[in-house]
Amino acid sequence: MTTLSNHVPDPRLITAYAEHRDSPLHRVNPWTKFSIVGALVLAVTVADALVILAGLYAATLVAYGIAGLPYRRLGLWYTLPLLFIVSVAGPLAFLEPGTSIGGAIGTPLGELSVTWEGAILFAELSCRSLTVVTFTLTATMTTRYADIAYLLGRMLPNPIDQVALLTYRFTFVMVETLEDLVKAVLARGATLSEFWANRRTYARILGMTLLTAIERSERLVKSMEARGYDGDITLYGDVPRPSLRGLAGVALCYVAVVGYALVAVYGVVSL
Amino acid sequence: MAHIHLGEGSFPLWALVLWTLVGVGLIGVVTYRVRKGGIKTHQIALAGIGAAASFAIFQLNLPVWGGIHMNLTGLVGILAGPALGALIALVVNIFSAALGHGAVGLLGANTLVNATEAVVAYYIFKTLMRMDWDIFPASASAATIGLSAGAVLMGAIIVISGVNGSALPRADLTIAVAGLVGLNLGVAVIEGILTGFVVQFLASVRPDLVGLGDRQQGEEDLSGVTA
Amino acid sequence: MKGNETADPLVDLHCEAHTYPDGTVGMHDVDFQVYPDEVVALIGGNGAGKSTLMEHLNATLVPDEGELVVDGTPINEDNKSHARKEVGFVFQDADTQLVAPTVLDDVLFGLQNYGVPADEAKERAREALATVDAGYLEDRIPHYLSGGEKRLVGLAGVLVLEPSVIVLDEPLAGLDPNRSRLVADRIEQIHEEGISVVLSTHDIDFAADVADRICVMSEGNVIDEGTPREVFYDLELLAEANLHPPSAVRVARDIGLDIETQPVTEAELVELLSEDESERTATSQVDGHRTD
Amino acid sequence: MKGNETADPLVDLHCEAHTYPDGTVGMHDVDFQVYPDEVVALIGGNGAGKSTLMEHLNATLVPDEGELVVDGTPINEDNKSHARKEVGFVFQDADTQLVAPTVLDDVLFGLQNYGVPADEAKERAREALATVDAGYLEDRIPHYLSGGEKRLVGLAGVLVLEPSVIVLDEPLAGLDPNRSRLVADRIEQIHEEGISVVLSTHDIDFAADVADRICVMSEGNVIDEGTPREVFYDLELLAEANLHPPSAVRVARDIGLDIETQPVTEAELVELLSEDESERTATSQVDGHRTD
Ligand SMILES: Nc1ncnc2c1ncn2[C@@H]1O[C@H](COP(=O)(O)OP(=O)(O)OP(=O)(O)O)[C@@H](O)[C@H]1O
Ligand SMILES: Nc1ncnc2c1ncn2[C@@H]1O[C@H](COP(=O)(O)OP(=O)(O)OP(=O)(O)O)[C@@H](O)[C@H]1O
Ligand SMILES: [Mg+2]
Ligand SMILES: [Mg+2]
Repeated sequence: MTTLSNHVPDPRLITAYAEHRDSPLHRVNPWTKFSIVGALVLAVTVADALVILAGLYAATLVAYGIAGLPYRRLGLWYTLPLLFIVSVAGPLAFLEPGTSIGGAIGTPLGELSVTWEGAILFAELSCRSLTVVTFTLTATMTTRYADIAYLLGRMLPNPIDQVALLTYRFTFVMVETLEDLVKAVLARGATLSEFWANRRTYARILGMTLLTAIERSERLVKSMEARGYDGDITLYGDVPRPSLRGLAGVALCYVAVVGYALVAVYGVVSL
Repeated sequence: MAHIHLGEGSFPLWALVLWTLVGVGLIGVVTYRVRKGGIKTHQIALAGIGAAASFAIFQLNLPVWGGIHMNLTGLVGILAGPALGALIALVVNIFSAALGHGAVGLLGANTLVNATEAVVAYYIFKTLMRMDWDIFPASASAATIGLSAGAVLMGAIIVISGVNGSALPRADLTIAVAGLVGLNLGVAVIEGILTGFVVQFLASVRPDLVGLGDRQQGEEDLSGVTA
Repeated sequence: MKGNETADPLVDLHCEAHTYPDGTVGMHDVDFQVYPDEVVALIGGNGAGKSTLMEHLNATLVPDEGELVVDGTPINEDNKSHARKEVGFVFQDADTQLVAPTVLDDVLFGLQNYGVPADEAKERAREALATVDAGYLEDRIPHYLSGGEKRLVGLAGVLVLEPSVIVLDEPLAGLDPNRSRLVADRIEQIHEEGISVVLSTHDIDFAADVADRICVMSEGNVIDEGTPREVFYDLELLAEANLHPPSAVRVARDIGLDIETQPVTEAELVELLSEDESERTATSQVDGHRTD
Repeated sequence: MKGNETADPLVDLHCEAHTYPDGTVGMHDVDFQVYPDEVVALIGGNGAGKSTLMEHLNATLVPDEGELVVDGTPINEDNKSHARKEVGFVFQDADTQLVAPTVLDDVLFGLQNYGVPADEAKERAREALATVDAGYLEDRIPHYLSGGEKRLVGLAGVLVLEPSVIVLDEPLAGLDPNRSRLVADRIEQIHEEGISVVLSTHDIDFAADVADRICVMSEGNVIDEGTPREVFYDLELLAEANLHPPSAVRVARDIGLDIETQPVTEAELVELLSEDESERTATSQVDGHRTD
């Protein structure tokens, strides 16, 4: 459906890749994959050399490819994360103290130009963000729906796990409700291409979406209580512990990140 | 969440740890309060589906400035109340991060910002309605103020943390961040107005939902909706 | 077969009125019983109160004034769970009924709420899925099921709790003929296992086919009840409830079939007409003025 | 009456395939035309692709590869509004279709989108509501209407745009017999006013009753089409599509009625059997061995 954004991953597509495809990454234990997300977050936070960051980013891109996932879509999905980087790092590229690259732009505030340091900072922040974005998507697109639900149920405290499980289940239903609403107004000649002129139509679509959600939750309460719900959805499904090899891999990642941080970044340990 | 999320790796390690702790603290308090009140099925159902709706709305591209996406956090706060609003903010952030939007490491910071938006919007809305404001200005202002509070908080978080790897002095960083916050305030106004229209619409089709019906008074109700 | 009305009722509802929060009176002055081993069909126009009545049977809704007795136990705030256990409910909206991430988890949902140990629960859940021929769905995500499959899983999730009564709101809504047949067959099977069934439907032919007893609702009230034959040949009553008789009854009436064995289901009509037909064929051969 | 197939089609869809975002192929290799002045019914099991096909007719969905021509104009990104104006669409789920605070506003919605001046728009909206006998609902909140009323308002909201084709997805879903009759009557009336109608339904008897042409879908494909008589007496075809024949056909077949005028609707069956019956009565009076 064209009206839903191309720039935000459709959960249905994500799940479809996880359920219907196969690749070496699909076979990696989910706990392992999500532990590696953690290691990557730590790595991009502590690493301060562009080469290292770019290397990490390149590695996640390769993993994404090995999982058989579509690069073209990844490009579209980068739009929003990149926007966030630009909005924070964009100004810094100019303001960062250092030698300027090429000519300066005259502005009422004085001369502005991108500095080498600013450009490098920009590149670093981009690599940081996109490394984790790429690998998180790789992980969610190669982990089965039920396994993700199980991880959510295990990692979050009650009642947040309950909320998260219901959200996961009903996201699909709500996306379809929204899509139906959009279809219905388009079928009667509404144009959604301009926001301000169509603000009321937007308000109605969004209002109906929330209303549907609220009414659905009223029905959901009935159906859960009819089966004796007492505030606890426990999942009997099971995601096995990672294999020894997986564990070793994860341990190695963390050791590498911490070691690198201690030696190269903070200089706590000198070799 | 109409606006900028903090991207992965923007902050140094100590800031990541700090905001995670603050976020955990906030959610801990909310969880404690919800648990203490006895977890009612209707709260869980509403929060679960409410978060799903907010997440679904995020899939819609709003054609402003070449396209923005919003979760309508202020609206969710007004409808679901402060406690559920905060939980919804957390859950939506978890799912967003899983889709590469926002950041895994900065879940704490991003949740803090969004929960603030929901909570502030809720209380302002309550207050303005008590002052007999009309539904549209009340909800539009509440959402705008809530979102602005979030934007300012986010600016503060960035300035306090400092950008990872940047040698820029805090004073200059503040200037850069002020621009960013300003931009976000613009989006807050748009989202606020949209929220106003949505609440107005909801009030016209289901007055009971937005506290206009004869709702129970007195009892401190954690959920905004009489489900 | 007619339910055993001499036995004590499994469910005995007396409801002076049920008023919804917005002031709508959903149902009033209703006395309704479910007896062991019967299939009761509720029919009536949109808004007649069928869903409202059914949701009272397991205390999802409670009367403004009145009483619900399940298996001899009067139900109050504290023992609602007794009603919920004995009276299983399959809602019309299959999508909101499935709450867990996989089919097996969903069937386990109720058992786990009642504290059944994991191993026993899994075994029972698999059995319940097998009962509705849906064992192969075990690992599937509810989102990817078809309407009929969702309905079956919803049914399994209730069956697994071994209720003595199962209530189904519009069990065939949105299903194609084959899936309808499948669900209808499962309902008959459940009945044969000794569980009483209460269902609502707009498909009069289905009601005629499946029910031992028909309750006709109109404006929040049960205006009459009886065997399908009693109800569906009472044209005045049906008109009052904005209903039409089943197609077999219409055909029988329209062709002026005025005979004692009033047909109600298609099968009965066919049997009756076949007798006629063979008779006629015989006759016409004698008469010699027809060539079939 | 059969649509005018010698005329140019109002809608001409050619679709190699339509793939949903998650990779499901909803429909493939379909060529579908709507001619002036006909009622086409799409039948087929759940997931057969009926909704997918219908949503292509007004460019709500577009083929991966293929073409939609409406009234001689090929539709592309820039003139979708032409398709939307000419082909009105009433969605199955009335709840996601009504988006305004009052019924009148909702009917006005489309007109406003096309920039019709307020006074004229109101007049036309009231007319459209009157056409479907729903004038009295004008000031109500759509959200609180009954299912049948919502369906009528949805219909009015599309009729008011004066399309040349109206597409209805499951127009009778969830309606009681009286409301079904009302909606079915409105559909016939719309047809009489010269508007072509395309509808999908699981109610085979309704399809037999209302359609000039039946398209049978299975697995994303139109596997056959023809007059009701052609389709409903082709038992192999129906079995392939997981469908059952209408009840009149079943009864006719089961009683071994092997006659040239194959009945398809209940009315036809009744007529046929009445002839028989009077004949039989006559015969039996002669034979003297029956007392009616
Ligand atoms: N949640 C509710 N709030 C207010 N009124 C309601 C609610 N649910 C039902 N009603 C009203 O109560 C009456 C009975 O509704 P009910 O849903 O029981 O009818 P039904 O026979 O099940 O109809 P249908 O065949 O359309 O499902 C109707 O007038 C309806 O509008
Ligand atoms: N939004 C969607 N995303 C993915 N797959 C879809 C979507 N909508 C439909 N499908 C799939 O496309 C196929 C055709 O579906 P469609 O809704 O057209 O069937 P239908 O004939 O209308 O069925 P029903 O009688 O149940 O309404 C099915 O396999 C369905 O699962
Ligand atoms: Mg009902
Ligand atoms: Mg369909």
